[in-house]
Amino acid sequence: MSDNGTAYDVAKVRADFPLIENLAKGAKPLVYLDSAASTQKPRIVVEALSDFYLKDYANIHRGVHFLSQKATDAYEKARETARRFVNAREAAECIFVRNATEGVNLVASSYAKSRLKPGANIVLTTMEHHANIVPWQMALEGTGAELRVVPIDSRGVLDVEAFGKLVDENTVIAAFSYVSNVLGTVNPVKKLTAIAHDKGAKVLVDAAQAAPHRKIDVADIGCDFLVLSGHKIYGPTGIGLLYAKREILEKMPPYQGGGDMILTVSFEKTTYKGIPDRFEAGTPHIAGAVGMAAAMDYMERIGLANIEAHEAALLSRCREKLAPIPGLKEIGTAPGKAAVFSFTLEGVHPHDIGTFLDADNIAIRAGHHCAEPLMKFLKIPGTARASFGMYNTAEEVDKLATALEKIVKFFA
Amino acid sequence: MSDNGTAYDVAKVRADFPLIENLAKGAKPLVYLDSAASTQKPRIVVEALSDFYLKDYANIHRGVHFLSQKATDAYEKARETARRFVNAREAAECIFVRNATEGVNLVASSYAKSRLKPGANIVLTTMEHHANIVPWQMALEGTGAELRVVPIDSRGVLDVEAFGKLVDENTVIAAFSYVSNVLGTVNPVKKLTAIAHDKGAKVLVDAAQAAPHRKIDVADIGCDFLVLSGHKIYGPTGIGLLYAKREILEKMPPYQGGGDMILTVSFEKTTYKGIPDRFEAGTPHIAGAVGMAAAMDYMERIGLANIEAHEAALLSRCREKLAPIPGLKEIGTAPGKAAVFSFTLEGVHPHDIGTFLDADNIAIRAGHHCAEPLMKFLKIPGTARASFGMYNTAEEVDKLATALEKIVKFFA
Amino acid sequence: MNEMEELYREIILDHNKRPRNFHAMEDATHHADGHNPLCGDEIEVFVKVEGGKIADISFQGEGCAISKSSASLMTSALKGKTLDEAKRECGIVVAMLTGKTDSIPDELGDIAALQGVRQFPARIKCATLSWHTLEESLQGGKTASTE
Amino acid sequence: MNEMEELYREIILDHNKRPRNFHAMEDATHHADGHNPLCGDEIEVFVKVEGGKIADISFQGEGCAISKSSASLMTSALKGKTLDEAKRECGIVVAMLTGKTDSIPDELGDIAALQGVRQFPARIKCATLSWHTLEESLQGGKTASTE
Ligand SMILES: Cc1ncc(COP(=O)(O)O)c(C=O)c1O
Ligand SMILES: Cc1ncc(COP(=O)(O)O)c(C=O)c1O
Repeated sequence: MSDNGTAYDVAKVRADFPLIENLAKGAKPLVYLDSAASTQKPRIVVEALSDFYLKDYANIHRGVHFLSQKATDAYEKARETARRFVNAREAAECIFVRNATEGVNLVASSYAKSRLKPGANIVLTTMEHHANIVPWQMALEGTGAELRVVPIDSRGVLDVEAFGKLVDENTVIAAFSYVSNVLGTVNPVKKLTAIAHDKGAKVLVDAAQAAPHRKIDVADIGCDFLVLSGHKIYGPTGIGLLYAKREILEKMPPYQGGGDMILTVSFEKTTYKGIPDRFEAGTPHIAGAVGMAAAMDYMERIGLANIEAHEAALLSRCREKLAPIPGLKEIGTAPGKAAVFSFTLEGVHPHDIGTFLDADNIAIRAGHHCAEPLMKFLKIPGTARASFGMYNTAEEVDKLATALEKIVKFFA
Repeated sequence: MSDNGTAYDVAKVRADFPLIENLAKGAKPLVYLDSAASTQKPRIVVEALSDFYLKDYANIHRGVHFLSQKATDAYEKARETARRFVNAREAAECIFVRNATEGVNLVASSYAKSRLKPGANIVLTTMEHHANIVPWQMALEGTGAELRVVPIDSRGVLDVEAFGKLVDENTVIAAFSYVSNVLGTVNPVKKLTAIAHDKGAKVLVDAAQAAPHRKIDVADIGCDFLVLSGHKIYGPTGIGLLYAKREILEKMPPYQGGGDMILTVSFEKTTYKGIPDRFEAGTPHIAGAVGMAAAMDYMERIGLANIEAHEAALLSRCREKLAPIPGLKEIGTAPGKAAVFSFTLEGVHPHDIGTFLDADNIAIRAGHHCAEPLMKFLKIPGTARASFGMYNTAEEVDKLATALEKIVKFFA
Repeated sequence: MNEMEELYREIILDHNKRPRNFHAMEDATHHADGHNPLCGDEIEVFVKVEGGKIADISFQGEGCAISKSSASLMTSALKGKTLDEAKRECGIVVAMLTGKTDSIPDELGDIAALQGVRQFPARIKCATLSWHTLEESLQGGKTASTE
Repeated sequence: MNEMEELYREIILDHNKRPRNFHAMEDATHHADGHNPLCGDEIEVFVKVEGGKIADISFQGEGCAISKSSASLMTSALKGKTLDEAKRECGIVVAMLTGKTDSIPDELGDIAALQGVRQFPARIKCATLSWHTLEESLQGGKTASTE
């Protein structure tokens, strides 16, 4: 049942996604199981982009003319939509960035860097995506501060107790993913945030893989920063969101300099605007913000609880159908995990699985999934990963199972 | 005559721009004279975006499946188009960024910052856009290095001799605009580059306002860096180009960290990919690159020489029609200037001009145009600016003249 | 009246051409700079407070017809008022200009001429600039911005 | 043959299951690490050069069927060859794999089984990895001969 009481009809949802519909009708129907890398786009998002460019387009914040006013209104309305989507207190706490990666970089550079002194530390977890590792390493470089890594168990469950010990009074930021892009693990972000706050540490939540699957509520989590990517929530490329608390943002120096973020410029002295403008230098991705807002609206209309329930059913079926396949091992078995299914096949390298499935028109991803430290911990070179979106069906899961059985025979 | 021997037909060009066509047909036909802020989009660019999302979309560089391959091919083909557009030696010298502003920030942060020591200097000009001022100020902060500003004369012509004196052996970078967004001045970028190189300084050319109007040729200019914005060359928002010479890029540390830019990651040590990947962290604006390439293709098909000639004719007519208006003063009278027409009206503030013209459905821009130091030099609070694109017509210029005459009467 | 005549009423045009109290003030007790980054308008407001009253008030700076006439109207209206009255009036005017209230109280007098700005969202900040700057100066602040 | 059988020929599957020369080498004169960041394949190539000839060659590491069999085929083919012959063969194989040439010289022998990869752009780097690593090791062999 959907949020508003109607049954979830995956056929209807699929009809909203032209690429899914059209490629499914081909001679070899495409089965797209790579939504964790990026989601396909509903027609309504693509139309929002076209409509904006063809009817309301102009640069924002600058012109006195009505087109510019219209475009500015659309852009700021998108910010309000983003606010609602993550349940921030005010739109000014929502900064438009290129992607989740840029969000982390902005925080690492403008917030953390100046606070990283010898004795200070940053706390990450073993399961982080490179986007939530490399920016911190770059910020740490040459500071004498320390990187601490919270371990996980063999199921992919975070060691909360160890987290509580690693975070201390010298922790500048604890940064962790809400949902792991490899294991599907859903971390107890609210609890982790409370623990970190108890020690006086700030918290960044990488919600890149959570936002496609569940309601994000920064007020409930209590985190200081949260990042997500538009392209992973059925929106356009080149746009993402950094949420941060007003009182923190206000004290942060700008990240990039340029037009639209300054109050006054002279060669002697330049002063900056308040938030959010200070963090959006130059002409922003106006259409991207509008498109991401359309995607957020769409997800809310379908209902986040519906999406979560539908994907949970797909994950169950996937487990059930794939478990009997000889040599197949599910990687990541945390209770309540999200619809990201990583696995290995004995004697068959993930990359070969990927190629085989592609020949059967099943798109999955194979490799380290930008999580090399996790692979090292798991002592595997990579996994094959089937990841689900709101448009996937039980039949597609069955096709995956059938194809995998063929592969096992081929390499036997 | 166009590059391929057919006459330039502005009516045909207009037909390519749905917003221009549709709004021109309204009860009060829109006259869009704000292309220097951002250009409108031809249908073909919007369709390139839609087609990409609806037919070929997937994340790039990562998947073994055919959609991902198709998307990767489209993205790298866009890079090759960008290479051709600016005449770089190789596609790897073309980095996709958000906009010109981000291009300057990347260079200021990754190239200049580490070289700014006491005694060192950066050379800019009086006519720069904030995008080519603030990033340098941010990089200079706390380094003890110096900012030098090359003067201009009352026409808006750069003092090349002074440039030659201000640039010295301690100059890290000389950064200047190709075309001024306020004055229309076309700077002698090739000559300036040669002068700077003689002193051993590197050169960044801000081509944000040149790229819409004329052929960009980095091989001919010889510059080390060049930036431009997609949204100003009839392309999408959220995408721009940083050109840089391979030998310089190769020595530059990454700007942002994340996925897609690393070779190996471990918590102990991370190594980075070569160019251009090292500078494109996270999922890039794939559709934006494809859309900007479509815009570049379109401009080349119309012919850059044709666009330049058409706009020069519009500028002449503008001068001719506006010169007789009492109290009107053209700001920026450099010989051979581009189709950017700034002016003031005695006794009428630019902002009031903008509102009046808007009431007549003529979209111009009023204010400091993100060039406050230039305004201070000119001792004016701002200008009204009519800027032309390939779709503007002589009749539109005449409408501007008529409307301005009305304003003069109103405020008399 | 067409929309331009509605925005630029006679009173506005008059105050724009002949701004009242348009000068610096040496012995001001309160002073603030106002800045509208959108259009570059810059204004300085000077106030001399004596015995809880605005004994004198003036402004100078660069601005469009709306911001200049708004400042001129403001100084004309507030001279001689008590601080409480002035602050109250600031609140009423800003509420009117930003469309927070529909009614135009009679007490506003000439200032009501600014109401046309409500139809021009891009210009509202021009009209509120001097009022925000005055509020800032009375609070002891140095700069106000309408970004 | 369907495209999968074309890519994963018997010879490939055989070398994947039973890779030849799949071990480290203590007394190697040349050595390099190869890395394919796309799929995470990692390979180490060891070469013992004696009298201008490849006296011994081996590899180890993690990789897909294509990269593993390619390395295995390479070591089998090059053992005993002169350095010039080996370098020439590297060039020929890489040209074949990357589609720079259409012809498959007879001299390639079993290595020709790798040709199916040309239809799979995403996999070409898997097939060329060991060859590039060998080239790297031989180029570095001169300056790193004291290790
Ligand atoms: C000369 C010049 N440089 C740089 C820029 C910055 O462009 P963007 O806002 O697209 O980064 C502009 C845009 O107004 C410009 O006119
Ligand atoms: C958990 C996680 N964090 C961050 C990212 C980075 O996202 P983007 O590439 O859109 O910046 C990803 C994407 O793969 C991810 O899965």
